[in-house]
Amino acid sequence: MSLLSTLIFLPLLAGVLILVMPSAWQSRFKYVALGTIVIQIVLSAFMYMNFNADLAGVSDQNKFQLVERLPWISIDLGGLGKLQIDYFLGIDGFSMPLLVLTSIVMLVAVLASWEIKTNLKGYFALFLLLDTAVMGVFSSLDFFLFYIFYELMLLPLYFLIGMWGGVRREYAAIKFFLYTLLGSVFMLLVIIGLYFSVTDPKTGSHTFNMLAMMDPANYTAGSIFSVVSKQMLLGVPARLLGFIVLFVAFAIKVPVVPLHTWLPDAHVEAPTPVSIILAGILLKIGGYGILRICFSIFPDAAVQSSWWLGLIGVVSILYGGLNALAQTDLKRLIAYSSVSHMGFVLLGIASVTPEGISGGMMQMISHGFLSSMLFFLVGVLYSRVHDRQIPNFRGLALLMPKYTAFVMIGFFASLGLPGFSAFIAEAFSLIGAFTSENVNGFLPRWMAVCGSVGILLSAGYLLWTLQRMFFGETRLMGGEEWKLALTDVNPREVIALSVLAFLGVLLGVMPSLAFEKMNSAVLELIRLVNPQ
Amino acid sequence: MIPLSHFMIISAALFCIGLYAVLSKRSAIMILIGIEFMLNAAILNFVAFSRYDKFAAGGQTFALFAIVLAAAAVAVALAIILNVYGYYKTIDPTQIDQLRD
Amino acid sequence: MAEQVVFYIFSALVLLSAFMVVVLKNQVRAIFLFFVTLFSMAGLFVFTLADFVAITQVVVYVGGVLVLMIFTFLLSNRDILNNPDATRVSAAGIHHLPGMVVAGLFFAVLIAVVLQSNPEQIEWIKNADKSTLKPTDNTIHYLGINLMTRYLVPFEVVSLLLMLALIGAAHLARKERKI
Amino acid sequence: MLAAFLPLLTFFISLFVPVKPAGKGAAAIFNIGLSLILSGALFLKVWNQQSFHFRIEWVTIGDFTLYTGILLNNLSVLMMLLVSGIALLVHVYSTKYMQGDPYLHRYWAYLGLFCFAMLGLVIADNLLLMYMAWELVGFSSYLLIGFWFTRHTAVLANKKAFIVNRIGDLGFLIGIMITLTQFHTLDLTELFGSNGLVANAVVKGGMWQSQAGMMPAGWLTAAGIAFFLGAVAKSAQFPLHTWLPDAMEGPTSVSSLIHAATMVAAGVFLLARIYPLFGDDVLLIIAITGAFTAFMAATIALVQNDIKRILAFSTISQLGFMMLAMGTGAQAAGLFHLVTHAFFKCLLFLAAGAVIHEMAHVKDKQGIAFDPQDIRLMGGLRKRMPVTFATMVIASLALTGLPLMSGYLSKDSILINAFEWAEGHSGLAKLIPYSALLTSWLTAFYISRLIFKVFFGELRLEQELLVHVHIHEAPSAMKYVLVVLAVFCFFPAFSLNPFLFEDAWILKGFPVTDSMTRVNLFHTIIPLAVNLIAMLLIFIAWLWYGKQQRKPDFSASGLFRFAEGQWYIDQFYTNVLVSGFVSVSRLVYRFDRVVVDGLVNIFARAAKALSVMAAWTDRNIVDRIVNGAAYLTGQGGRFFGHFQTGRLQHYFVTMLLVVLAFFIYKYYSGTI
Repeated sequence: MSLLSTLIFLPLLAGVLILVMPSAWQSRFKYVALGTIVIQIVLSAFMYMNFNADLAGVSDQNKFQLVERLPWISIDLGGLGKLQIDYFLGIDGFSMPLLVLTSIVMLVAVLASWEIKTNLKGYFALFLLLDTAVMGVFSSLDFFLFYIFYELMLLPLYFLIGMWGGVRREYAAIKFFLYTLLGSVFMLLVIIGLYFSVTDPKTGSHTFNMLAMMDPANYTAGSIFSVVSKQMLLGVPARLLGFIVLFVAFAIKVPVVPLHTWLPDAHVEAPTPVSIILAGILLKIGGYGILRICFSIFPDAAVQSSWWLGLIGVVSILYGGLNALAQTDLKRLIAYSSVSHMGFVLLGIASVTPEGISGGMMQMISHGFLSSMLFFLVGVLYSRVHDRQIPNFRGLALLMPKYTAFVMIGFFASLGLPGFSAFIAEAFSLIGAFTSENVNGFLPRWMAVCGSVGILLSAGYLLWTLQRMFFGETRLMGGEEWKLALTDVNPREVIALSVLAFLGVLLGVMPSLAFEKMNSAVLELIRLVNPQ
Repeated sequence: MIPLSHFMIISAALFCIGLYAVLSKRSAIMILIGIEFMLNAAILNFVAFSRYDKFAAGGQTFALFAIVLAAAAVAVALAIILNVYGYYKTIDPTQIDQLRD
Repeated sequence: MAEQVVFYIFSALVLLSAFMVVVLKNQVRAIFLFFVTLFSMAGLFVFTLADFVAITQVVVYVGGVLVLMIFTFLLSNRDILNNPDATRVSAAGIHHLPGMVVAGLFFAVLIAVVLQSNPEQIEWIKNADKSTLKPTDNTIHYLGINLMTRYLVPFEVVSLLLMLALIGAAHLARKERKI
Repeated sequence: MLAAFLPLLTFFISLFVPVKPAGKGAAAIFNIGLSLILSGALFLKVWNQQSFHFRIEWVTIGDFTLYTGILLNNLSVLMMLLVSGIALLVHVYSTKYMQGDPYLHRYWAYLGLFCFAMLGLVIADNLLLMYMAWELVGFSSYLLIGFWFTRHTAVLANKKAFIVNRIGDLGFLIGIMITLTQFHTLDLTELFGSNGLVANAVVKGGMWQSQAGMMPAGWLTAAGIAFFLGAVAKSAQFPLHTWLPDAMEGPTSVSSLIHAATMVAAGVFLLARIYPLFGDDVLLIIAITGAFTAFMAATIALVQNDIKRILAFSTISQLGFMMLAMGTGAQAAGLFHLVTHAFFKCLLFLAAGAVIHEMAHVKDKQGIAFDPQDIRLMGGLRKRMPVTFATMVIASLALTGLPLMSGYLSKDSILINAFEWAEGHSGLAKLIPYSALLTSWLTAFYISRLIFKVFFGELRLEQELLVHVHIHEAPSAMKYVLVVLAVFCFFPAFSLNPFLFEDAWILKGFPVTDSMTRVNLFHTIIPLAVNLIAMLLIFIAWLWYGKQQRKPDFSASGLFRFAEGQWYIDQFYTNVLVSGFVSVSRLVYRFDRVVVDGLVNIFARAAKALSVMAAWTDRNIVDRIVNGAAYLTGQGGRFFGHFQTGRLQHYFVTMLLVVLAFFIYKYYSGTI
C-alpha cells in the first residue's frame, strides 16, 4: 500500500473496525475516529513536506506525484472495444493542498462530533466512509474512479443529514441528494461520451483516464467530443455542451447562485460536524472539479464561457452577501456567506490568470478553514441552548468572553481582514479578475470592481451580527436558564478552534506556504487552457 | 364364418356400454361391472383375431391372462370398495371427492 | 346359416343385457343381468373357436367374480336390499349426460374405425391359410404347449401377480381397518 | 522593523500573559517607549539622508513575485516618530485615565495592536502590505471604539466606523488592482520613486501607457479616485466622515491617539505616499473635497454641545485642510499640518479627557445622571483645573493658528499655497482658498466657544442641580502628558522663526513646490487677515460665552438646525442607504426563498405531481391491468376449478374427451 491508498482506505478500515466493535464500547468510537484522523493528518503532513513543488502535474502523468496505476477493470467488449478502467491515483499542486485541508477539517469535524449522542456506531462508520470518499475524489485521476468516489460521498452525507439532522432534516437531505444527483447523472453522460471519444495512446483502447482526455491528440477523429471535428449536439457545439454539463454538476457543489438553494437548508438542518464537512470540504470539490475536469478537459469551451463564469461568480458574491444580510438564523447566515465566498473562487478561476486561479485555490483552502470554524462556533452555541436565532441573543460577550474572541477571529477572518488567509485569497482572486482584461481579455474589469463590493457586504452582515448577538447588555430569550447553560468554550473546543484560527493566520501571513506548492500546477493549467 | 368386423362391432358396442357405466354410475360396484364389460370387449377382440394364429395362440393366451387378472383385479377392487365403505359409509364415488381443491 | 342366427342371438343377448345392466336402477338385478352378459360372452367366444377361453370365462367370471360382487354388494348396500323394488330405468338424469356423450362419441369413433378398417385384408390374416383354426382343431393342445414354452415367463409372472393380488385383497378385506 | 513589532508584542503580552493590568500597562509603555527610541534613532539616521529599503520575497504567483519589506524615507520616519511619540504619551496618560477598568488588559492589547498596525502602515514598502496595515488600523480602531461593548451606541459606532472604512478600503483595493495591472508591481519605490514607473507612464492617444501595460486613460483617473476614496474614508472626509463623530464613543485617550492624531492622518499619509499617481483632475477633486469638508465640519462644530464631538468635527475640518493642501499641490504643507495638528489635537482631546474624567467621577460618586461630556453643564473649571486649562488654551491657540504657535506655521502655509494655486486655476477652484479662509475663522470661533463655555463662568452643573461637587486637577501622569504636548504646540519645535513657515524643517524634508518663494503678496496679507479676524471672533466668543452677555439667539434659525443636525448626512445614510440596503437584502432573500427556491420547490412539486399522476396511472391503469389479469386468472382458475370436482368420473370424462378430440382431430386431418 502506498501513501495515497493508505490515506484513502485508512478511514474505511477504521469504519469497518467500528462496525465490528461491540456497541457496548460506544464511548470509544470517537477515539477510534480521532486516532484515524490524526494518523491521516500525519500522513498528509508528510505528503506536504515531501511534495515537490516543481512538478506541475495537471496533464502529464510523469509530473504527478505518488502515482499509483493499477489495471482495475479490463473487459473485452468485442465490437465496442476494450473497457479499460484503471485504479489511477496521483497528486499535483491542486489536489495536494485540498487533501491536507480535508484531513484537518476532518479533525475538527471529529472534535465537533462529541456532541452527537445517538447511534454512534452508524454515525462514525458513515463519517469515516465519507472521509474515504472525499480523499478518493481528490486523488483519483481516472474519471470512472472519480465518479465512483464522487457518488460514494452522497450516500453517507444523505444519511448523516437525514438521520442526525435538525427538524426538517428529511427535506434538506432529500433536497441535497436530488440536487447533487441531478448534476452527477448528467456528468455520467458526459463521462461516457468522453470515454467513447478518447483512446489511450498506449493500448489503443477507450479509456477513462483523465490525463488522456486532456490531450486533444487522443480523441478519435469524428467522435462526439473530438476537438477538431466540432460536432454539434442540440444545436450547441458538443464540447461546449459537455463543458456546461460538467460545470453545472460542479457548480451545484460550489454552489453558484441559481443552484445554491440546497446549501442553506442542508447546512441549517445538518448536525454541526456535517455542516463543517459540507462547508469545509464538499464545496471545494466543486471548485476542484471545475479546475481539474472542466477546465482541463474542455479548455476550449472554458475559454469561450469564461465571461459567463465570471458573471456567475460576481452574481454569487453579491447575491450571497445580500441574502446573508437578511438572515436571522446564524447558521443560515453563514451558509449564505459561503455562497458569497465561493463566488470569489469562481471569479478567480474564470479569469485564467495565475493570480486568479491561485487566489481561487487559496480561497477554497481558506474558506475550508474559516467556514469550518464558523460552523463549529455555531455548533458550540447550538449545543448549549439549541437555538441559533440572532435576535434571541444579545451581549454574549459578557457571558462567554473566550467564545466571543473566537467568534471575532472567525468573523473578521472571513470578512477578509488582512493577516488572515481569506484576505489574501479574496485580494488575489480580485486582482486576477482585474488583470484578466490586460492579460487575456476574458473578464472585463468591472467584474472585479463589483466583486470587491462583496467584501463590503461581508463586513456589513458579519459586523451587524456581531453587534446584535455579542455586544450590548446581556439579554437572552431563554432568561436565566440560558445564562446558566451558556458556559464558555471547553478545552476540546478551544483546541479545535485554535487549530483553525492558527491556520487561518498562518496562511494569511505566509501565503507562500500554499502558493509555492501550487504555483507550477497553476501555470501549467493556464498553459493548457490558454496556450499563448 | 362370421366376419371379423362383426366381432369388432359387438366389442365396440360392449366397450361403450362399459364406458358409459364407468362414467355415469353412482355405485362403485356398477363401475366395476363397467370395467369388466370393457375388459370383456377387449377379450372378445383378442379371441376373434386369435382364430388366424393357431400355432402361437397369442390371442387366446392373452385372453386367458386377461380373464385371470381381471378376476384378481376384481378381488382387489372389491376389497378396496369394502374398505371405502367402511370408511365413508358409502360407495358412491361422487361423494368421495377429497381430490377436489 | 343356423350358425349365423345363433351368433346374432348371442350378440343381441350380450348387448341387450349389458345395456340393461347399466340402465337398471336396481343393482341386484343389474348384477344378475351382468351374469347373463358374461354367459353370452362365453357363447360368443365359442364362435371364435376359443372354447377353452369360453369355459374359463364361465368358470372364473361366473363362478368367482360374480360371487364376489354379490358378496360385496350385500356387505355394502344394505339399504338397497331393504328396498329391492326400485326397478325404474333411469338413464335420463342430467349427470348421465357426459357419460352418454363420451360413450356415444367413442362408439362413433370405434365404429368409424372398424368400418374403415378391413380386417380381412391385413397381411398376416390374408396369408394365414395354414394357421387358421378349424372347428376340428384341439385348441387346448396348442394353448398348453404355448403356455409352457413361449409364454412361460408371462405365465409365471401372472401367477405370482395373482397370488399377490389375492393376498392383498385378503389383507384389505380384513376386519381391522387401518387405512 | 523592530520598532514596529514591539507594540505587537504588547498585544500578545496583554492578551496572553497573566499579569496584573498595571504590569501590562508598564510593559506596554516600555515597549512603546523602546519603539520611540528606535524611531528616534532611525529618524536621525534617515532624515534627509538616503532612504532605507529592505525587502524579502513574500509570495510568488505565476511569474509575478510579491516582495514585502520596509521602506524608510523622510515621510515614514517622520510618521514613525510622530506615531510612537504620541502613542507613548497616550499610553502614559491611559495608565491613569483607564485605571480600574475591568477589561484593562484588552485595552492594552488593542492599543498595542493599533500601534503595530500604524507603524506597519507607515513603513510598509508596498501597497498590499500598506493595505493590510491600513485595514488592521481600521480593525484596531473598531476594537477600541467598541471597547465598552456593553454600550449600545459604542457598538453601533464601531460597526459604522468599520463599515465606512471598509468602503474606503474597497477604493484602496481597487486602486491596488489598477496599479498592479498597469505596472506589475506594488513596490512603492519602483512605482512612485523619482524615476519610477508612475512618473514614466504617459497618457497617449486616450491610452494610459506604462512600461508594463496599457489601459484606457479613464483608469488613471479611476485609480486616483479609488485611492482617494480610501483616504476619504480613513481621514473622515465628506461624504464618509460620519463615522468619526460616532467614534467618540471610545475612551477619550483612544480618541486622541487614533481619531485625532494618527489613524485619521493615515489618509493624508497615503495621499502623500502615492502622490505622483494623481492627475490634475483628481487633485482638483481632492482639493474641493478637502475644502468642502473643512467648511462643513467647522459649521457643525459651531453648534455642537458634546465636547468630544466638537473636537471630532474640528478634527474633520482640520483633515479637510490637509486634504486641501494635498489637492493644491502643497504636499509638504499638508504633512506639516498633519504633524502640528497631531500634537495640538491630541492635546485638546487629552485635556478634554481630563475634564470628562473629572465630570465622570462626579457622576459616579454622586450618583447623578448627566452627560459628562456636555459643555452646557461645565463652566468655571479654569480655577479648579488650572493646568488642564492652560494646556487646552495653548492647544486652542495653535488650532486657531495664532502666531508663535505651531498651527500658525502650518495653517498659513496651506492657505498661502491654496491662494497661489488658485491663481493658476479658474472657476470653482477660485473659491477654494476663500472657503479655507472662512473655515479658519470659524475654527477660531468654535474653539473659543468651547474654551469659554468649559472654563469660564460658573460651574453650571452646580447651578442646575444645586449640588456642590469636587473637581480636582487631573492626576499627575495625565497632567505631565498634557504639559509635554503643550510644549510641542509652540513654534520652536518646528521652526526657529515663528513667523516664516518656510523655515520649518519638516517642509525642507519634502519635495517643495516652486511657489514657496516669498515674493507673493499673499504671504503678508493672509496671515494678517487670518489673525486679525480670528482675534475679533475670539473676542466676540468671549463676550457671548465667557462673559455670558446677551447674544443673538440662533437656535431657531434653519441654518443652526441644519448645522446641529450635522447637515443630516448621517440621517440620510441611516434612513436611506442603510435601511435601503437592509430592505434590498430582505427583498433579495425573499426573492431567493420565493423565486429561486420556489422554483426549485415548484420543480419538486411538479415532479411530485407528476409522480402522483404516475402513481395514479400506476394504481388505476397499470395495476388494474395486472389485477385484472390476476382476477381473470383467478376466475379462470375458479372456473376450471369446478372441473376439479374430486370425482373420478368427471376426470375420466374429461380425459376421454381429450382423447376423443385428439382422435377426431387426427381423423379429420387425415392421418388416420
